[in-house]
Amino acid sequence: MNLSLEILNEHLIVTLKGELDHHTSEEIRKKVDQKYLNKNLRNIVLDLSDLKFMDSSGIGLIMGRYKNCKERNGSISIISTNPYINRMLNMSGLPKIIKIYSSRDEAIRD
Amino acid sequence: MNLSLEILNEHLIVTLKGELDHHTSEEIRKKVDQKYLNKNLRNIVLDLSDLKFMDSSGIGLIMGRYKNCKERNGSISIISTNPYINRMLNMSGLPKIIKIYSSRDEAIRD
Amino acid sequence: MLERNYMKLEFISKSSNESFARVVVAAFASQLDPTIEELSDIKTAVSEAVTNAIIHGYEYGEGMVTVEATLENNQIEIIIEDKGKGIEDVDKAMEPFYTSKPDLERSGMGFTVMETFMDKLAVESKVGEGTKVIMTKIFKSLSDRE
Amino acid sequence: MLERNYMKLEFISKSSNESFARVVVAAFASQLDPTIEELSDIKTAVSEAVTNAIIHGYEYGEGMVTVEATLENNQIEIIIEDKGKGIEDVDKAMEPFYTSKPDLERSGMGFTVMETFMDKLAVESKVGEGTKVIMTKIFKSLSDRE
Ligand SMILES: Nc1ncnc2c1ncn2[C@@H]1O[C@H](COP(=O)(O)OP(=O)(O)O)[C@@H](O)[C@H]1O
Ligand SMILES: Nc1ncnc2c1ncn2[C@@H]1O[C@H](COP(=O)(O)OP(=O)(O)O)[C@@H](O)[C@H]1O
Repeated sequence: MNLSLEILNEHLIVTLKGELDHHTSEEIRKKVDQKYLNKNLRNIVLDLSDLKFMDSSGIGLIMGRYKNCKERNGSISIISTNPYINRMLNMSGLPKIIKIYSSRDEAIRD
Repeated sequence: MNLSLEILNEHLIVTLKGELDHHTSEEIRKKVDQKYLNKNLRNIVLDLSDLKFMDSSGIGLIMGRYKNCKERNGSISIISTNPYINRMLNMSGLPKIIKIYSSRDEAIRD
Repeated sequence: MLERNYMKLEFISKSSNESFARVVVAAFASQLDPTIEELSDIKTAVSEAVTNAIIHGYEYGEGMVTVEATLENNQIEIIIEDKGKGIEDVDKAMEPFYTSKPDLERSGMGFTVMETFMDKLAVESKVGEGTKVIMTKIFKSLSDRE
Repeated sequence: MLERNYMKLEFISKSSNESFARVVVAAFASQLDPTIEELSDIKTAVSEAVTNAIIHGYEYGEGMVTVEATLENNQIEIIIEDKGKGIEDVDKAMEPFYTSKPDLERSGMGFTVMETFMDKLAVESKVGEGTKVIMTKIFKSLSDRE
């Protein structure tokens, strides 16, 4: 699992590569929350377009960050292009509360 | 395992790709012998440069073809560039009786 | 068509073995030459069941997780078993979004994913004895090819 | 340094499972982050022992082959076992180029390869009961890193 964190204005941009499961999600959660809370950021952009695998632990991870953002009146958005990961996102009902974009430009512009 | 057979004058050129073990060597043996014996060829050039894996079953396969060539007063030569496969070839002592080349041009010119 | 093939894998309930279990089942299933999507479905379902064995079955301790797979005709049967705490109410556990561990950020979607991505799913469990998840995937791509 | 990890794999003695066994052990060993060469050594040694169980141990029939692997500190221990015919004279069997099956184009190099590519090799065998090959590989790359 490869995680990169960038700050752009009030956005924390989280890019995930590799496989997102229960094992890898624990470290991601810690690192994302640390940055998000310490730096007093508002929004999170989750870039999943280079993710090769995600199971329902990924859904739990996204839901948890969604709650954190809501508490700060921030918003969370997802970039996802992999049809397989989109299928999992759709199954979870997340697209009803979180916007899914197909490119980073769109996600940040919005 | 991917096997390709080409005929060039009296040479049968055998190109192996993928993994050469006991399981895959059985089919290779059958196909190589069929071509070599039916087409009345003399020499065999074994191109191992795209082989990803070889265990001692590969040594057995090469020895068997060496014997067939010898019976017809033909010769066998090997093209190998993978250091790992060269190590296995050296361990077996095969280079004492079979020439190992690092390119196809050299092998055929010789 | 491939002859029947069978394998059984046992490993310690460490979370680092979740990806290992996926690789093993995928490598075994590859002998039937499934599509990338079929393989992806199997990997996801295995990941869910193995994760459950680790975090729910064995909770705070360590135990052995068993994964069995049988290839036969155009299908794979996968059995994932733990000797952990077991499930009191299987029907409730299988409801979408039900989780006993919201604090661990579980989504409660594990069983729903297994049901959606596989063709058959059965869960046998006894409190204090453990849980067994039996799933079957039919390789449609294989039936088509015949 | 990784905590101790252990896995056990059982499969039918079909030659198509030779590559499967290599993938499984390599995936497990990867947790110690070995070099490509170390991984390649392990795969080759496993391939030799598993092939022997299939063609010598079970000869014409089918049986179960067991592969166990333990990661601990900077090394992996691998045990490959069959319940097949066994070896009468282990010392002779381990001599370079000795093979009981020249007709199958065996080279007699299996044990030599295991010895060369691994750091320790022990063979236990009883006629009529089976054979157990115990090998250890020390990841030098890991010791260097410390
Ligand atoms: N192997 C298991 N052992 C014990 N309890 C389990 C096991 N698998 C599932 N459960 C129970 O079933 C519930 C629902 O499981 P699941 O749908 O996979 O969601 P999640 O893992 O996200 O909680 C779990 O929260 C747990 O209480
Ligand atoms: N698992 C086994 N069961 C029975 N006999 C074995 C087993 N492994 C090895 N042997 C015996 O030891 C001999 C030498 O083995 P090896 O060095 O691997 O060479 P090869 O497999 O090429 O014959 C074999 O020919 C066989 O007689």
